[in-house]
Amino acid sequence: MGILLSKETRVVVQGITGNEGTFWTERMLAAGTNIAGGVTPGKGGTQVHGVPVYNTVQEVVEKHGAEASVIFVPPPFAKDATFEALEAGLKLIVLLVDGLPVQDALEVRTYAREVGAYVIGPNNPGMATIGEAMLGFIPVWLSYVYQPGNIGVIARSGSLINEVCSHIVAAGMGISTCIGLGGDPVPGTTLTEVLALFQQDEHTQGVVIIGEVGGSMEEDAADFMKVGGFTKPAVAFIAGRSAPPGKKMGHAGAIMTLGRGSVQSKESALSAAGVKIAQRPSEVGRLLKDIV
Amino acid sequence: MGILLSKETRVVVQGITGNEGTFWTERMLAAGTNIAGGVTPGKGGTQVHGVPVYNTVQEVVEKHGAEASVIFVPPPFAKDATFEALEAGLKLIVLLVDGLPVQDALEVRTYAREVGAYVIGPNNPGMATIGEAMLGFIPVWLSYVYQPGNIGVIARSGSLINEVCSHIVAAGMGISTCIGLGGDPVPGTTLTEVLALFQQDEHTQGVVIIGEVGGSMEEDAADFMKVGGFTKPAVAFIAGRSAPPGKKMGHAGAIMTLGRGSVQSKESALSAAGVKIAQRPSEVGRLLKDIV
Amino acid sequence: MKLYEYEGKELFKKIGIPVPRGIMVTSAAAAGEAAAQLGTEVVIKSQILQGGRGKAGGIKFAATTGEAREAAAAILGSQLKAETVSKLLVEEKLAIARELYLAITIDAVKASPLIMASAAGGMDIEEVARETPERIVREAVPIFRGLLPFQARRVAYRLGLAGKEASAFTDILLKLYRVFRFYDAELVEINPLVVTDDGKMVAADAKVNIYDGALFRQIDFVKGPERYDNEREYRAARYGLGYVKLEGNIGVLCTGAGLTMTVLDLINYYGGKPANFLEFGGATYKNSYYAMQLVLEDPDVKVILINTFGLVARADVISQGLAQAIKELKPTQPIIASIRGTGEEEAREILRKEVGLEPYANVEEAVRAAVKLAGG
Amino acid sequence: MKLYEYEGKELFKKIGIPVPRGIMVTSAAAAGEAAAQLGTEVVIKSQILQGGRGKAGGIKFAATTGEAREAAAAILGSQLKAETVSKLLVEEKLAIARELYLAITIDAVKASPLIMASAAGGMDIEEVARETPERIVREAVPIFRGLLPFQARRVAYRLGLAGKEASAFTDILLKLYRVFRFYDAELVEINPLVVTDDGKMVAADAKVNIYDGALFRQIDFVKGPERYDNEREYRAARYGLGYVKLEGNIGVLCTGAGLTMTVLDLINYYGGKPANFLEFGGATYKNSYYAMQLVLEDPDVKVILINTFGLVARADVISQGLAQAIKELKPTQPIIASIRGTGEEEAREILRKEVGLEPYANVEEAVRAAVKLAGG
Repeated sequence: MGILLSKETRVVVQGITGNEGTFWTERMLAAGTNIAGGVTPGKGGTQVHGVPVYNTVQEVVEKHGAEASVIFVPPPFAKDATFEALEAGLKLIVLLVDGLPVQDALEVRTYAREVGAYVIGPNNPGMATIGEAMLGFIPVWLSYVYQPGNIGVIARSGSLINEVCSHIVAAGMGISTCIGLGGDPVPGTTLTEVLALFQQDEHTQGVVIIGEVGGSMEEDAADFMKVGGFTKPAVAFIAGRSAPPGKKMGHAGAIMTLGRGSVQSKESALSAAGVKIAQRPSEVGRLLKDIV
Repeated sequence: MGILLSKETRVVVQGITGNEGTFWTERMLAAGTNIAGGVTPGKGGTQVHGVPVYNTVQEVVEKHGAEASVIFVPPPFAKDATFEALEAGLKLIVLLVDGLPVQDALEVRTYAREVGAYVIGPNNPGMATIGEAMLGFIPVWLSYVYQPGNIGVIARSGSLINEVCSHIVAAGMGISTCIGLGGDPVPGTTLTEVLALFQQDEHTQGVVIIGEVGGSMEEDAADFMKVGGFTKPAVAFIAGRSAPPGKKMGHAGAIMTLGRGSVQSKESALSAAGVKIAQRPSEVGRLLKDIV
Repeated sequence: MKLYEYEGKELFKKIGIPVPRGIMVTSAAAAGEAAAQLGTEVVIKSQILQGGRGKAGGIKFAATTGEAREAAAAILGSQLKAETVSKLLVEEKLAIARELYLAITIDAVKASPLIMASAAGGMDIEEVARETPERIVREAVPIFRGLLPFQARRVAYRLGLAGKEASAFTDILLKLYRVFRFYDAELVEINPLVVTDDGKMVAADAKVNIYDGALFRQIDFVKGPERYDNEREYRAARYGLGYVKLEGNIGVLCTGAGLTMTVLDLINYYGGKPANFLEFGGATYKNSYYAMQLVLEDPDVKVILINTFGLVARADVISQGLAQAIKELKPTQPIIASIRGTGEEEAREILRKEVGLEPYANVEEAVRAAVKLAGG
Repeated sequence: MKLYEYEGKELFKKIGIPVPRGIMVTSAAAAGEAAAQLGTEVVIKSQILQGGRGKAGGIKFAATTGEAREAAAAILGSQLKAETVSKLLVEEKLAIARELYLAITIDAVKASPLIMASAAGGMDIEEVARETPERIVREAVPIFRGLLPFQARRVAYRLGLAGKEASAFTDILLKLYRVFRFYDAELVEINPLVVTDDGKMVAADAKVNIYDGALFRQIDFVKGPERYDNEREYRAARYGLGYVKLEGNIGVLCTGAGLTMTVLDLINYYGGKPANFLEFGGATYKNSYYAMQLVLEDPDVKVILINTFGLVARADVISQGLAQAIKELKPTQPIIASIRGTGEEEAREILRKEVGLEPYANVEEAVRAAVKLAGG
């Protein structure tokens, strides 16, 4: 049911003894997440909400087995924690950190690709397979926002996930897996990569894409759809039509994007690929009902 | 006929306009080597012994096609030249340089493995498939030393290749491919890797291993034979029984080798794996005749 | 964090990238002295962070110290691209034969540093990119291996350079990559990279943007108030808030960039005008008090519109900050709020009890109400 | 190139690896002053390049400045492991609680830097490695990615360290890796890495070996005559020749390490004794003149034995150098030569015509002849 994460997935919580780690571990457990162990260097041997704590990810993997990790460590240590998880063989890493240096993000994404793993984030709210498990900050216990179902949700911005999911539920539908890709310049996983996973997931009947101004992930995804990489029904909402213009990055920014990156460019690319475009979040539910 | 190199292999000569590059290009051409182009940055557009010279390896590959490279550049530029060849997609690089920093050698070998290529060397005399092609300094035109045949020859030290091959020829046999792995601490290609190639080569009926004191390549190769990785008849000569003891590398050297590295350890490991041991180079021919 | 040209050139000089001889000054008199010291014709360049200063009159040439003083006096203190010019770089005037373009930035799709270079540098480089994209050479650098000389040379040859020019360019590019990596840059750019009449290659300009999220370890750089459009944006950043002043009258407080942008879009959709962009999501939700303070400072604000649908930003904690701000700062403007997400029950309770605020059921209702109150 | 302990510790100090307070001296008087300045009990350590100086009496403790002077006087000028002691490191005496072992070297098989560490450091570490190899923790470091903190921590935990000790060890290891990489080392070793009574971690010794083949870019280090066993080996190295003095009377000149070792083996096999190891292969074949000069300097040499079967070392060029040397230096000893490989026809011609030397047909014949002449 859904992609990447299920109630069977054994999870490591890195940075479990910090304030955030401890607070959200309780919520993740309540959401059904199968937490195998926590890690905080130097705190091995303790417990957090009944979860055993170890010094290294490798120890959790050796003692309990694990496939995934959710990382609650501050920016200076985030790259190290992610590499530790990847080197220990974990194939799904939810990297929540806000403030990862962009060149660290390059290394993280490159290494993740080398070892065939998915890093979701950084600077994201996490992900959840509704009714099964949650990694991060998704408030799956809000029943008017999250109900299990067969719609996949992919957002660049975390704050819109709740808003849009509430409209899906209001329209009488439910969600398989929702994923926040994060708002940083170099995401560990792209929209296209998640669409490819949803394409393979029999349980997911359609997806909602929550995009925003800047970058070219939405246009790249549209290209992917045009070559048949993703063929299920899809609705998109793109935020940022009236956003203040970004501070320009020399001439390089203009040369690199060359006409991609605006809300208009994203909407027309996705529309040309067969995606229905919502003008407001509240339209998502209706549009979805028409096509799924 | 032989391994890695044949008369069809299209070769790039890097550093072709230097003294050594120019001198040996003529010899390699005379030995039948199919040289597609030479490279010296800044000298593109010129010619050396009729071979067109380009600024980059990529240009040779695009214009003529190439599978291999032989590198005649000095130590400060050798890593760069090797990476250039590997990045251009070449799968056989003969890296002759004497004096490559050992940490550069680590990078070279690591990258070669990543892209599935063979770097032969550094600090080696090259290789030849007798009667077809030669890369480096092997004097294949000395007919009492080199005759085509079905014996593969692998040497760590270049200077013994001639000596041992002359005894093979004196015994009435000939050589398929001979390869000098080089005398540096971190060779781009190991004895074991070459044995695996000779195992696959139908033309090669037996091999001669020319080893020497230090390192553990011969013992590793013996391990490989014991698990069936190499099963053809083999003769070995190991030099260095009376070599002055190496200057010890702290305790680390002793801890790392732990009983490997001596002539005795190599001879007994190889002998236990079924290899005939020659006490002198002149015994190689007779021992070979007994088993091939 | 954008560096000024003169700061970027200091980094270049340190690593060995050739730059013109130059002196940074802050007065017309000093500009005259600098010109005298350089002993050549000079160019006087306003030090601002936005691009396009040349076309806006921020660069002047001077043949004498008197001219230098006059030119400096004319530029200093003027408004250029919304910045007040307080620093000038006085440099020897180069004898320009040709202008190249060279930049390293980040390719998010390939997840690698990206070299972009062109033989057609100068002010029209964006047009070159649009009209003749093949004249822009692009090379992605593998992040772990780094930029090796052969790849730098390849860029030089692809630009059509040869001989000493190819060598000089290769050397500059290798050093520029070290600047890029060492200083956690998201952009380093030299435009133009000048080839002089006597065949030298010189970085006539320098753009270096340090990635803000790496400033914690780039301790040589402090992003002070002069790097922000105004004092309020600077103060917002110190609290971890993203604030941008806009033209309208609806004061916006939101969690998360996506929801904030959506609220601005909805305000426009329903015919209103936002007074600002203000995002206090993520790890900074405790600063809702400061967020309210910032919005209230703006005399244009007629209505306050609060929208949260938090994830890590817990609604109850946000509401505590808001309630405190309302009690202390006593805003006279009406407040419209939609507060949802983790802790939303407690949040509503806090706002109701402490400041008598009744939250709206959803974002769109709240936006419509705010637009109506603002007279939209 | 091996660094002396005091040099290694300077690198450590620069990068922040804790070392004992210490002063390098070259006289007994200065040792006394250093002890006074340090103001504690001291240890006086002879600065030599070979290991095992402790067991050989090269390390002494002193409680007073007088004792320090005496101890220094006793060690200075003495012969230790074939080195004459000319430098001493006077250091504060540590209060040692435990001794760890830490090294980074090169794993040729995995082609990666290799960390080796043990909680059982000190002089018996090799025995620990033989008897209880599981007490040596090994971690290979991926060369492109480098050593990351998590891997350094893992080594600490695998050694059984915890708390502040684990943190201190992790910090030292990360810095030691930077020393290893930055200085092109083939070995960096701290033995013992001391845990003091008050819980600090201090590098009580420092071994840093720079890879000779990287000295061209490690321009802070020059391998001077003091790093060689004797002046002749130093001179040989300056010509690019590998020379080691041995006990016998057959002066050996060969191309290539493998052939040279084989010739020594054959000399022994046939009952002779080599006077030296001398290899002049590779790119240095033009130095055959200097090679002959070196061998002739050794008064033990009764016969000269030359064997080449060159590849890049061209026989004709080698023979020119040899002929010149024979003509100029006029050796009185008999010369036996087997000269083969690229250019061998011209080579034989040169030797015959210029110095009347008739080369042997192969190595073994030449060796047998030399052994016979040497009286073996």
